[in-house]
Amino acid sequence: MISEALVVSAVLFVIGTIGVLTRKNAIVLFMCVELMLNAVNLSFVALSKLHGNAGQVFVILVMTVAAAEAAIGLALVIAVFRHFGTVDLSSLRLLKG
Amino acid sequence: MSAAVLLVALVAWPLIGAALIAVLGRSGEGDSSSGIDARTLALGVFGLEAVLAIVLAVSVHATGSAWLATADAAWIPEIGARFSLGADSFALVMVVMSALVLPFSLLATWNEVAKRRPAYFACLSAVASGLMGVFLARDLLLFYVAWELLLIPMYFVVGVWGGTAAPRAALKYFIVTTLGSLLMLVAVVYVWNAAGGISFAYDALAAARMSDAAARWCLAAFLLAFLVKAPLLPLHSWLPDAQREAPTMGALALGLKVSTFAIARVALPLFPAAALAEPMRGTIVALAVAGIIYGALLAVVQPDLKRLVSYASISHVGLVLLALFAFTPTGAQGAMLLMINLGITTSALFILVGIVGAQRGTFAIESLGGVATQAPLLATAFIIVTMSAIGLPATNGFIGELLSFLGSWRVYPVPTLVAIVGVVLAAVYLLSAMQRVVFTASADVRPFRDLDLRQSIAMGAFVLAIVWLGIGSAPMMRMLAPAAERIAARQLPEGRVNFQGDGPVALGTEGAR
Amino acid sequence: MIADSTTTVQQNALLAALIGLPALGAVANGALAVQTARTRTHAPDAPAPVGLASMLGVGSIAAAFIVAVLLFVQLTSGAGAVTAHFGDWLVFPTEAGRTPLIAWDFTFDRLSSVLALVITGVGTLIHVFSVGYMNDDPGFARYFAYLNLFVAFMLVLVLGASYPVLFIGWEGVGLCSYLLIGFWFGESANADAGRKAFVVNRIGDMGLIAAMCILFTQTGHLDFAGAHAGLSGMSTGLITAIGLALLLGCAGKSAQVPLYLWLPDAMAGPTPVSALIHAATMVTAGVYLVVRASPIFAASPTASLAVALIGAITALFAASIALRQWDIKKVLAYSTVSQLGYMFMGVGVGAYTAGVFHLVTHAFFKALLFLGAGAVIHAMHAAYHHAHEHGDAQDLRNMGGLRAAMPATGALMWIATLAIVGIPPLAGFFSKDEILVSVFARAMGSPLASASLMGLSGQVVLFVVLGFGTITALLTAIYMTRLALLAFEGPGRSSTSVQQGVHDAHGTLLWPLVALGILTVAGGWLNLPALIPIGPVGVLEHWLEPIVGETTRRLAPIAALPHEQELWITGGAVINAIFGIGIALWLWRRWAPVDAHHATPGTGFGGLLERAYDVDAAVQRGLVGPVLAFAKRVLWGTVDRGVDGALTGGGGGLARAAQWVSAQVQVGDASRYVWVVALGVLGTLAALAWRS
Amino acid sequence: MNAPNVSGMLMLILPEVVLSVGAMITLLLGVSGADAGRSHRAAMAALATAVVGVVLAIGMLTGAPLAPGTTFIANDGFRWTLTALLCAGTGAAVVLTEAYDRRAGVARAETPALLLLAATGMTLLTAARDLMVVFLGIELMSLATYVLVAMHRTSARAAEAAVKYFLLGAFSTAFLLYGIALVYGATGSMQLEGIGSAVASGAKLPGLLMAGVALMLVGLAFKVAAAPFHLWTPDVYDGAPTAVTGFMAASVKAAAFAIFLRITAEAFAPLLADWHPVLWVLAAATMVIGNVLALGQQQIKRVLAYSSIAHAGYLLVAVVSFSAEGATALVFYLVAYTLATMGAFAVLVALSDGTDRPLVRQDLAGLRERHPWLALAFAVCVLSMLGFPLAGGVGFFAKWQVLQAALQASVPQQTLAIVLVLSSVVSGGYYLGLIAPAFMQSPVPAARPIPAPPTGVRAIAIACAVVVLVLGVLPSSLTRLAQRSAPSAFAGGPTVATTIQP
Repeated sequence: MISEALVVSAVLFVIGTIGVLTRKNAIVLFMCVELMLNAVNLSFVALSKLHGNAGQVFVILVMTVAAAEAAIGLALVIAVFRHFGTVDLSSLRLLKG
Repeated sequence: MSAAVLLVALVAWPLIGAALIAVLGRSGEGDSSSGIDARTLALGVFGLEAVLAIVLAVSVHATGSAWLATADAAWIPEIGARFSLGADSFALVMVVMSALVLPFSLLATWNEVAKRRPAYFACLSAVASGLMGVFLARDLLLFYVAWELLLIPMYFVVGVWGGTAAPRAALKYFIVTTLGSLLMLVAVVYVWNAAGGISFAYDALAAARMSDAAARWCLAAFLLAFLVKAPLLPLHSWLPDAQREAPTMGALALGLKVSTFAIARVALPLFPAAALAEPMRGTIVALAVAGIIYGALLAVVQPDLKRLVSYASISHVGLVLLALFAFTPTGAQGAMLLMINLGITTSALFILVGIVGAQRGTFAIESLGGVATQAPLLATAFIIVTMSAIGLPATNGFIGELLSFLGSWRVYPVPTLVAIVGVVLAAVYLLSAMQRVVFTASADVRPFRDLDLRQSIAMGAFVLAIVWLGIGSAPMMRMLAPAAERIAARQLPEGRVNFQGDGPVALGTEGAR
Repeated sequence: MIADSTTTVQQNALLAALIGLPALGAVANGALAVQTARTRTHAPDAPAPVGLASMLGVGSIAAAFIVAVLLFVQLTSGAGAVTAHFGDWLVFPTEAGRTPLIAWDFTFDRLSSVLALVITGVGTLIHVFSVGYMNDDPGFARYFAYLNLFVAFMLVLVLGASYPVLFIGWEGVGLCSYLLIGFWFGESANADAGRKAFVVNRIGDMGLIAAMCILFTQTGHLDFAGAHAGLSGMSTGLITAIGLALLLGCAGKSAQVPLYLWLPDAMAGPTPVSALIHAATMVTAGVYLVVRASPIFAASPTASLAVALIGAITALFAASIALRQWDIKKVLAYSTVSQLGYMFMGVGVGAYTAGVFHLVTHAFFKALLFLGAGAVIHAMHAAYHHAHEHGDAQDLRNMGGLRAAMPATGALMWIATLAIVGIPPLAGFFSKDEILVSVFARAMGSPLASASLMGLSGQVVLFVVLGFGTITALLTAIYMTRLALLAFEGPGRSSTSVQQGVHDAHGTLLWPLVALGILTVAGGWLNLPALIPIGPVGVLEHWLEPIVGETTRRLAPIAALPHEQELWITGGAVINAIFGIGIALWLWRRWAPVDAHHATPGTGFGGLLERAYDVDAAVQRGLVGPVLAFAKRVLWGTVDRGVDGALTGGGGGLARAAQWVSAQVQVGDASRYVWVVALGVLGTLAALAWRS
Repeated sequence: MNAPNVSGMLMLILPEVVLSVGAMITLLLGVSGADAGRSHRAAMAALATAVVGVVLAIGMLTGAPLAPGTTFIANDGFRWTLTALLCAGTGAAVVLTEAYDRRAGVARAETPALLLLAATGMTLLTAARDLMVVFLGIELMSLATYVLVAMHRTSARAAEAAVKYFLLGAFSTAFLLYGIALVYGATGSMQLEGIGSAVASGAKLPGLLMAGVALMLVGLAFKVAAAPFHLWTPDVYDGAPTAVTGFMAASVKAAAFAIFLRITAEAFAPLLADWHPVLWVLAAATMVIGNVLALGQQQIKRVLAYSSIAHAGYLLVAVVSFSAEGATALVFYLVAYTLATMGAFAVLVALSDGTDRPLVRQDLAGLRERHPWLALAFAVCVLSMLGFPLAGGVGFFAKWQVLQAALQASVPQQTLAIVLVLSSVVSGGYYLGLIAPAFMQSPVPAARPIPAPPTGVRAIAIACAVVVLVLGVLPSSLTRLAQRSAPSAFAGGPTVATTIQP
């Protein structure tokens, strides 16, 4: 049961990673990162079955942090949109070289 | 004053002086701010330094022991570094020579630098401190710090007060020498670690247990640092550029033979066995000899007077290295004398070249001329200094050359022969240059100013040194002899006298055979 | 080295004065010269301090001569050699731990006494001559400063008791020669000639340094006594090497083939300089050194043969060139080279006394010839100046018939000419004859004849030397007679106004010539051969016996030469000389030259001789030019700037490469950066997976 | 697990409490009172808080012998030294950001508050011995920094930098988190100590553990900007407000290294042989890439960004050496590096004209004539980064410590040492490229007049330079401090490192 959960978690994590790698839209990218975080959460939950409840506590922590992260991230995306009129990451090329 | 106080003062005073000059100095005529003329201040700083050096020289007695004077204090106990200074006879002579060259050079170049004089002389003063540190350090970390201390102020001297291409030349100087010194830093750490990581004293480090390979690599790192700065072919190309661009005092400070001193003082004693190992020793000798000819040939075809002097000094360094790496007492003595005398002669040459160039606004040999008819004192000084650089007997330039030849012939006859050829070439380029500068009617209608009083005093001192050391340096040589024997003795395999394998040369006692 | 116990304080002081007086004169005149030049920067026409300068200059040398005579008298009175110790010079350790010294030791022995007397004696005469000759020169004081300095260094050379001290004088006279050749540096050719002299001499000096290196390495000594004592244990090969190295040095200083090139050019200096330095004293230093180092040469017949052969080649070669020179000083210059070759022949075959003898007589008559030529040039120059004409005052083609205008000079020049040609009983006859006889005697059987040089048997070499010497004597007779005829006899070839302007010298320009003329006539009495006992026989030989007697005997003939053979050679030489004079007269009557303006350069072999076999041009094209081009194009242009370019270009290239790389990687697109991160993750995972 | 009482616990996290409370007060000050002075008052409050943090940390260091910490909060010299350093850095950053923002006309109270919050996260990182605390600290620090980068709302460059930083940061945090999860799964512990002992006794799931270690290393490497995880650094440093860049380059990096060292020392020590090659490669690559790529840059901030990457490489050498000496070197180096970086950035802040136009080398031209003391301070700090003795002050001894650690490691790291010095030679090129225009060129007239730099900024620049110089002559005190500050995990000597294969 645990190993299945871990596999699912790993698959989810990889899906999220692939999303990050292939998408250019900042919001979508961020969503993919969130997916990765949640994939980890799944692992934690599964592992706490093995090792006690520390993992579950961690999940709560991660969710809290992710929420804060989301707030900041979305605010930053808005700021970018204001300046660039787009949230396509490949269009953000003021800083390079 | 005790010797220890003098040693510390020799190193510390120029740094204090640098601060004094920077804070109190005034740029000179055009500067309305309050303060003392920076040149006067600098003269005071250098002058006191020279006095300190002379007092030290007079107060110690050549007892034959390795260290004539020492000073020692805790510095960084955590890693065993000490503020430890010491002078043997060789270091002492180098200290006196450098400390005397500086104030007289300042006198001779009194008006050369016009902008930002306080900073200029502060930098030079810091250089002086670095020089003294290198000569007097008895602690490898202190030595390293002093060695690097030379670099930054010199970088500024070349870059800020140099000619149009100066920043580039200064950068090249910095990068090339840093390359060497940072690799040396690794070796310093390595040796220190191998010796237990508790002391940087030369003697303690020399006793470090290291594998042969490690010792060779470390020696290579040390030598690289020193040879880059010496400079040895093919690492030399920064020197002509830097000396060409630098103001006179900078150029001559670059020409003081710090690096070859460091080889004799630091690199060889630390790794006595590795220094004998081939192929390193042979490579250095080969490069040194190649450098003698190469520097000379390049000097022959140089259209620029200042570069010519620079290439000449590259040629001379080759001889110093050849004599040093022969590891014979005679050769070591010759190398030491060369270092001392080249410091004097090259400095004097740079000063004269600076005086001539400043008046004509160019260093192009083709455009110079007319000194002999219009400036007899300058011409006389020029002739005498040139003769010293050529190595005319009875000038200081000769004694070192002769002993170097005598000392290295035993071990390296063929390279020595090639080196002797370099002596011929020295006459070619220096006489050609002198002829062009001194013995031609000037195409320039502007009258040539002769040496003024300050310059006359300075050049008088240099000429005096050239002649006196050429004929009367026996006391100094007697003093240096134990140091020369130490340098060579460390390098000699136990019980062997002759390296060539054709049996020891039986010199016997006085008068035998 | 400790001073000889027999040397008294007074002798020490005399020796110090001998060297010190000219040196002080040099310093004083130098100060005077600087002072004059500085005054002249304000007042360009300020006169030279002729009186004071000549007093200092001549006075110091004359005083030195007196000191030399005093020392000489002491020496003749039976006192041993005077060795003065003026402190230590070089102190250094060696392998054995012993600390050798090279001391300021000077020896006034029988050999150096001869040289010192010649140097100061002839030197005084030439200094006196210079007072008149250089009278109008603005650099009068500077001239005497150099000249005095030269004498001081020359004395150091001959008095020094060790090779390094000798070397001081050796190079010091080179310096003075350099300064004096280029004395009129306003013309760059003069300064170039000076530099050439110095550089060529330095090539020779390499040999001297190398010889010192070997000697020191092998014996641990560099003083003459110690080093020569140490020879006994050395292999002949090493001794030969030392000898050959010394020969290189001597060939440089004494203008032997192939290093003779500088001497003809050295005529660019003032004529008294040519007389003193480039005829009488400095150029004979090589001969002196061979004699001084005779223990080395005596121990190596091969090296001695090389000396003799080089001397013979030089003698013949230079004499042939002298045949077709038009510049009066050039003729004399090549003549000097040739006569130096003669001296080398003498000392090469181990006839050291003969070499020194010829050195001395040559100093007399060649100084006379040069000073006479100087007087002629001075007169011609003044005449041209007076007549407002431009012409070469040194070209023989512009002269002719001068004896009428300058009877005293002409007569003295004729005496000197006959002396060098070898007409008895003038000085040159005896000294040249002795050399030829010595060569012949040794060729007939001696250690030299049984040795070999480069595979040639010594006997062959010696006969070649003898042959060359004989031909040279013939050629000498021809070109010297030609010179005298062209200059003094026949009709004048310059314009009438010039001819009328020529007057005989007087005062300081004349009486040194007279003195030299007397010496030229009487000099032969110094060392009369037993064959012609018109006075005390072999004075010089006896005098030098303690110095070179032993070494001479080591190379001496196995059997003494029968008297009749010696007579044949002597007679033959005289006939040879007279024959040469005859040829010259015959030629002179057939081909009277035209004046320099209308002359055309010679063609064919004559032209080649006129251009001195084109050796200068060949050296320039074949050696100097290529080396300079190599240094300039390859070393400077390609290698040095290449290394530098690689360094700075490498730095710049690295910066550019860095810029390019970061432009490729740091594209600004974060959606690409994530790929790099992902690849890094994969790499790290792979690395750790591989580890476990 | 020992369970200290509540007041003991509070004492252990007192600096964090102080900093976070200070942040709140700062915010409150920022929204109250008249508009003109409130941002300034807020900054002052933040500065005071930072100073209190420094004082507290020093008090802990110099006071009674440290009680053992808990299994999740350390109470050792390492923590307090770095806490003091980070609080000092934060204080400096407060002053610099205030001056910078004021010049740009965007001074607000949020900036100092965010700095304090970031500082809270950073100080937590110095203390964290539990992966949960690690995560909390990292996120607290990172989230605050994301916002700080974007604080200049009128600047498109800042916005771009912030969003890049944020997305890449979040991405890498995901890896770190996953790594934590896997390590937790393999060892059953969140505490570094527990992980360590579990690993030492042989992990039950080696594959899981290795993957976890790998992912955690990646996450940490990203935070310290080790190559090839450095790509964000030049862009973000370039776009962020200059003062914030300084804060990131100095303090954020220091905090990341603090936790990097503690995790490797306490949790992963038994696996040294496994991760050592990875970090070795990272260190070498980071040094070379940072130094070489910096050569090609024209903009000063990008040069310093690459330079900070190179320094991360040097610091990684200290980590790789994995010994008490290495830890000492790390602490020593962080102090020296923070001083030099803050000093240099203070000068850049003084030179900025209030727009977000990037500074190029030409902007430094003639600095010596305009502001001689700032020019000197700048030169000293830059030379210190170069590791030059005396003129570069303590920077030399920092390099010395790293080299010493590398060569004294149980398996000496000569190759890394040589890579270090050779890449340092390259760094001479760009460091002098910064100094040369300041001293060897004449000033070019600025497009916009640059007002005189505020006293605070000057004071920071000069103070940093002076401390650098003084420590450069007398490094003993700092050396002793750094020696005392090695994490207790190394107390047992270098035995942990014996498993490295050369």
